[in-house]
Amino acid sequence: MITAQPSLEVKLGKLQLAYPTLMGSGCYGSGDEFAPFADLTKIGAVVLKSVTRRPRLGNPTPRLVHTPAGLLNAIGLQNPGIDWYVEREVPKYADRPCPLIGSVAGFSIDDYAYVCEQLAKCAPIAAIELNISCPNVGSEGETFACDPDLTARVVRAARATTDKTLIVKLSPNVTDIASIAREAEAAGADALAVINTVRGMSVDVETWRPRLGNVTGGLSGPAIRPIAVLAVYEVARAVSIPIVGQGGIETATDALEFFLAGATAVSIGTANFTDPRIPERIVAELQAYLGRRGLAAIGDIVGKANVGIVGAYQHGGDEG
Amino acid sequence: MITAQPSLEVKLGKLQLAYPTLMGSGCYGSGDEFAPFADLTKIGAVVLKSVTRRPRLGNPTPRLVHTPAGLLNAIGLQNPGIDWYVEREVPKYADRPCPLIGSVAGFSIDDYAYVCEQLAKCAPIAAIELNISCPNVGSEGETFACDPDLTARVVRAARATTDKTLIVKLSPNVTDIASIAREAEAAGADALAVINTVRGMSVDVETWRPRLGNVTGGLSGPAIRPIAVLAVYEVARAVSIPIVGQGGIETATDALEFFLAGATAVSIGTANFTDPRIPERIVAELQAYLGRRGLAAIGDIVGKANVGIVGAYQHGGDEG
Amino acid sequence: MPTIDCDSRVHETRVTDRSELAPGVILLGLNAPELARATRAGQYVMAIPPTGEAAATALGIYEAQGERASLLFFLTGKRTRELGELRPGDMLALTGPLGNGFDLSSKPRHAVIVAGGVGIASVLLAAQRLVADGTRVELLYGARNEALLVDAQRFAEAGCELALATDDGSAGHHGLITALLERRSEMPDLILACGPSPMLRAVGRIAADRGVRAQLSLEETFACGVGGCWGCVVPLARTSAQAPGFPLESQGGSDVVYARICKEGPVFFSDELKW
Amino acid sequence: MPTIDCDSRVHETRVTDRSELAPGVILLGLNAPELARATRAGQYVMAIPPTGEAAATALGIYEAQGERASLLFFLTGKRTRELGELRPGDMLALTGPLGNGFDLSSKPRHAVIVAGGVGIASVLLAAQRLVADGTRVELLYGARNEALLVDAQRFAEAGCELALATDDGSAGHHGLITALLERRSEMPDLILACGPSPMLRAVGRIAADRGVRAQLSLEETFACGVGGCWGCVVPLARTSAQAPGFPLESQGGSDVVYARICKEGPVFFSDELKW
Ligand SMILES: Cc1cc2nc3c(=O)[nH]c(=O)nc-3n(C[C@H](O)[C@H](O)[C@H](O)COP(=O)(O)OP(=O)(O)OC[C@H]3O[C@@H](n4cnc5c(N)ncnc54)[C@H](O)[C@@H]3O)c2cc1C
Ligand SMILES: Cc1cc2nc3c(=O)[nH]c(=O)nc-3n(C[C@H](O)[C@H](O)[C@H](O)COP(=O)(O)OP(=O)(O)OC[C@H]3O[C@@H](n4cnc5c(N)ncnc54)[C@H](O)[C@@H]3O)c2cc1C
Ligand SMILES: Cc1cc2nc3c(=O)[nH]c(=O)nc-3n(C[C@H](O)[C@H](O)[C@H](O)COP(=O)(O)O)c2cc1C
Ligand SMILES: Cc1cc2nc3c(=O)[nH]c(=O)nc-3n(C[C@H](O)[C@H](O)[C@H](O)COP(=O)(O)O)c2cc1C
Ligand code: FES
Ligand code: FES
Repeated sequence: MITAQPSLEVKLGKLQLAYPTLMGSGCYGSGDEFAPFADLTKIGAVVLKSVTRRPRLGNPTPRLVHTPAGLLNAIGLQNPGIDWYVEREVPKYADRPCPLIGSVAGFSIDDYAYVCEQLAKCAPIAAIELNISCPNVGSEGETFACDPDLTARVVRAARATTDKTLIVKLSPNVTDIASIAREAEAAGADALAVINTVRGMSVDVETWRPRLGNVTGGLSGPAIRPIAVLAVYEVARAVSIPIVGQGGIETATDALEFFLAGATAVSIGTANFTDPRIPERIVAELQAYLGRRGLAAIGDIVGKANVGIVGAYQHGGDEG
Repeated sequence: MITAQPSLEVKLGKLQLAYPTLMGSGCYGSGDEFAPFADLTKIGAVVLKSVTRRPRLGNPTPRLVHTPAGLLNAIGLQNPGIDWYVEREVPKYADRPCPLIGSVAGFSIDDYAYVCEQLAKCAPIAAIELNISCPNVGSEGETFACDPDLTARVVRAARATTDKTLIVKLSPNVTDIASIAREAEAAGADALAVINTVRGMSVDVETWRPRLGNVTGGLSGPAIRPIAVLAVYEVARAVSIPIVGQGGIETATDALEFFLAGATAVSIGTANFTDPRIPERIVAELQAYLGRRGLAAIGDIVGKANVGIVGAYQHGGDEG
Repeated sequence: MPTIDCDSRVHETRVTDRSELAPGVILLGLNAPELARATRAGQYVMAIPPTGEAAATALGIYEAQGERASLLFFLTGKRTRELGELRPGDMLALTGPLGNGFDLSSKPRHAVIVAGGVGIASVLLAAQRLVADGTRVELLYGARNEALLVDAQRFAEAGCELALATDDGSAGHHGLITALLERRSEMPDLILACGPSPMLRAVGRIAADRGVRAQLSLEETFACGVGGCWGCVVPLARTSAQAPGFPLESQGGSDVVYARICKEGPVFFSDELKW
Repeated sequence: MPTIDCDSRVHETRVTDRSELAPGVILLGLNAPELARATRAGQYVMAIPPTGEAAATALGIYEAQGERASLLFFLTGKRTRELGELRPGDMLALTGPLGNGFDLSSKPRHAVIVAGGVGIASVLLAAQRLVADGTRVELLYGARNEALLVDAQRFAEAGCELALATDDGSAGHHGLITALLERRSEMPDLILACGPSPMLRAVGRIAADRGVRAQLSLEETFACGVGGCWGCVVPLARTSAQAPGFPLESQGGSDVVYARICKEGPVFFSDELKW
């Protein structure tokens, strides 16, 4: 009997994707940059670099530091500002072979709303991701995703501007990510991106200077994967909207950890800097994995990490 | 001219240490286990495995998972309880060639106070570390270090039981570690240990089960070093008591990052599982580093990470 | 097991020879005279990663004679792959010998050793020692396929009787090696086993059914390898002589205690395990 | 530099030869016909880590002729050490050629190339091309010591005039290589330079003092290497022709704009850099 290829299609709000693999914001340009090295038709969607209301020069250099199994970055949201972006950049994106998701960053609720509104009008923009968790801007940029009330307010404001799928990107730099997730869901988010980078720092012991021009930065890559898997697991238990899991995914095995923990889709960022063929490889391997297990669709494994008996011997509690 | 060896001596509260290198709680047994492989006279102090009021069986297995540049653990504070510990374990520690620091964990303020009081009476215990940040116990264990008010109360209670140096160990799993640090200082801590492990999780994609018997665990090792360096940097700006920096230290270069970020001493945990000769090597290399730079003492570099000009070109802000 | 009081330390060894016994199975010979001298059957080392990256790896001591010790391992992940890159002349630092090996003090007439897959790495010394002591030794050796029944000849040369099994039937019994133990009419005086947990559980169950006990060499992810972190535990009956030094009543209200595989083990009596 | 519109892609190459030109300096020959054909002087590749661990590494394309391309690199850290482990027969995947190389279109009569340390890896193709076009080429080559003046002979054979400098005086001028540029009475038509930032800054300053511009090949930590992450930037004058496509007024109130070294560079005109 010939069975159909297992389906990798997923839905985030209204957005239907052929593959459950997004390319992380800030890590994949607008897709074009990677087109010589990767087959963009095998990509779920590209999340574009975050854009702000006004143009931003970005952070002083250096902006990148390699760390064990990780990458620290402090780009500082360098971008031409939403007006130029909508007028001159977005039109170039019309023919991309995969959906594009716009990413919005800001410093006030008004900023977010304004940028969302402009972006939502653009035909090439299939959905909007609200980056309320960028750790690389010295001001209140980070605090939105660190405060339940601010999260609720900024998501409500963005929601009011568009019917397109709205993904809210959460920060791991909080005491209780589940409570922030609940606020975002209640305020109208269609999906949650979990997680943005983890705050970090590195010091050059020869010059005694921080290695990043911005002093602090955001840690990504395999180093943070266990942190991200747990965040997805906790958020999945707190909300019922889909989750885009991310943080250190390099292989189908890594991606599967996120699906099992509760992610509907995953996002690949830093791994593209190791090898641009990784996203395509992950898609092929996910398909093979599902086929091997006789599963019809990737959705069949979402959230199935089984918290039952792990070892053979189990005891109830250990309050001693 | 013959110059003296640079001094590596440091002081934590009343506790004078010959070397600024502690062995992390739970990673070095009571020192004895590593004695065949390491020269304990070249160690600042061993922080003993955390002990609780009542005996604890610990978490179900597996308890350890290797992750990229990291280790996830969920031991669950297996220990015989303070009474047995004081009566039967501590007496064996009398002849250790380096100072021992007792570590106290608990589930209520009373527990902490009781265990501190018992431990403080023991002669072989040179100082006490308050582990209010163990991520591997399902209950409120973690919440102490995640809540400024609980932190203040538990530290005050512990402080009241002893004049010995009291080190309070903070959790990175919080939105604002500096505010917790300030509470601990105000409540009477003599020093702060920064950081305990970062919460994480891993899923076995073949069995669909969490890889840890406890589901979630604490991430340590080089993967978390940038997170730890930043935590030390932020805490150092918030308090004036000494900091014991820790998280992924494997080399003298790694240790120097922490000193420059503001740590008075450092702690080495997971690296002992890579090579038990690492602590001695770090001490030798720290001495060489200070000598090469003509510095008299390790204290000369504490907190000297210079947030001045990094690249040649700098701009003021980037609010755009 | 009775605690072995051995001269454990860090050894700087030099790789003398390396062979790939099967695809992905490496035998690494080391010049390690002090380690070889101190080692008893069933002990292991922690191999310190040559690049300094990642944790040390627990590996059984396969051979130990004269100046030479050897390690036999499967290339399963980052750490063993890195060790597999070593070539003759390269240095490898090890801590060991560690753990309590097999208890061979009973001078048995007849011993059966059950080895599954890489478990073979931990039983050669025991087989050699038993044969030398005049014991009749049968090796029941199972693997996924014939190619992975590595170095079986070596055991024959050492004087063992061999019975093989493969999952795919490419050599010996087609099925589990434990079937060969199960179908025996008589049990030997001594049963030793090393291999994957399901195999060890089966050996323990068969032994229990037949009213004997087996010595099982266990595996678990290790961190310190020296009893310092309590990461590698296995539950034992409260009453076990192998339980760690704490009083039974101190381990909570439970009917088990957790013992460290690295320290109280890696060899445990099958009837004391509660897993 | 004018953007080079080249056939950049992922190449699966095979290592053909490997030599250690000096302690810690590796020359790796590759069978890479398509890469060799597409490459222009001053371009680079991103070498994909063979183990899949860590990020790709930016490396200049040293040689490119016929079927062969080569990489010349220093073993500085994890990634280059891993590449240094490759042996003839091993595979290495690369993306490239990337970036805009040197602008050699002016057909100069006389060119000076200043190379510091590993900067030598990015200038051989330019030297060869210039000599072939009839340009008189002088190579000013500096390193820490004589041993690290790797492959200087190669440039002599290619038809360059050589002037050397070492930090320790073990060969050539005792001191900085830029001293040899500074003390010249006349400036050439073309100055190319690749090396550590302080050297490049000095070349830029000397060129400015003498009323000329130099082409500087810059280095910075890369992540994507293809213009996708904005991690590798350098500040340029607002007025630079090499500034990225955004309008000047969009880059904030500042008098500089950040250009990507990987995309707008790695070669920049010295008088446009504000660093
Ligand atoms: C006392 C003792 C003695 C031992 N003796 C030997 C011996 O003699 N020879 C020998 O070969 N081994 C032996 N082992 C086992 C050996 O220590 C382990 O196999 C070793 O830790 C492997 O390390 P690694 O980094 O190569 O593999 P790891 O990366 O640790 O992987 C080991 C296995 O775990 C699984 N795994 C790990 N990570 C993942 C992941 N992210 N996703 C999916 N699966 C994963 C894989 O199935 C893999 O096969 C012994 C263990 C003990 C405790
Ligand atoms: C366009 C371009 C072309 C290049 N061409 C070449 C070339 O042809 N040949 C060549 O050899 N290189 C070249 N480089 C440089 C090369 O890409 C880098 O040196 C490379 O990234 C080194 O990687 P690594 O992992 O080996 O070293 P890394 O670990 O990245 O270290 C590189 C250097 O950074 C410092 N460093 C990094 N981490 C630390 C730390 N934790 N503590 C202290 N110091 C640290 C060290 O001083 C070390 O020498 C080029 C770079 C660019 C951008
Ligand atoms: C260089 C770099 C730039 C990034 N820029 C953005 C950004 O502009 N907006 C955003 O929401 N996330 C940004 N991120 C975060 C990634 O989209 C992603 O969430 C994070 O890196 C974790 O995934 P990874 O480990 O797969 O990279 C950036 C990450 C990196 C490494
Ligand atoms: C196996 C293991 C057990 C630990 N047990 C304790 C503990 O009982 N009490 C405690 O305060 N910290 C404990 N820790 C945390 C370490 O002391 C240390 O703070 C942390 O691992 C970060 O440092 P490292 O990266 O050098 O290991 C444990 C860590 C590990 C890896
Ligand atoms: S591995 Fe640490 S106690 Fe066994
Ligand atoms: S390295 Fe990514 S833009 Fe240059």
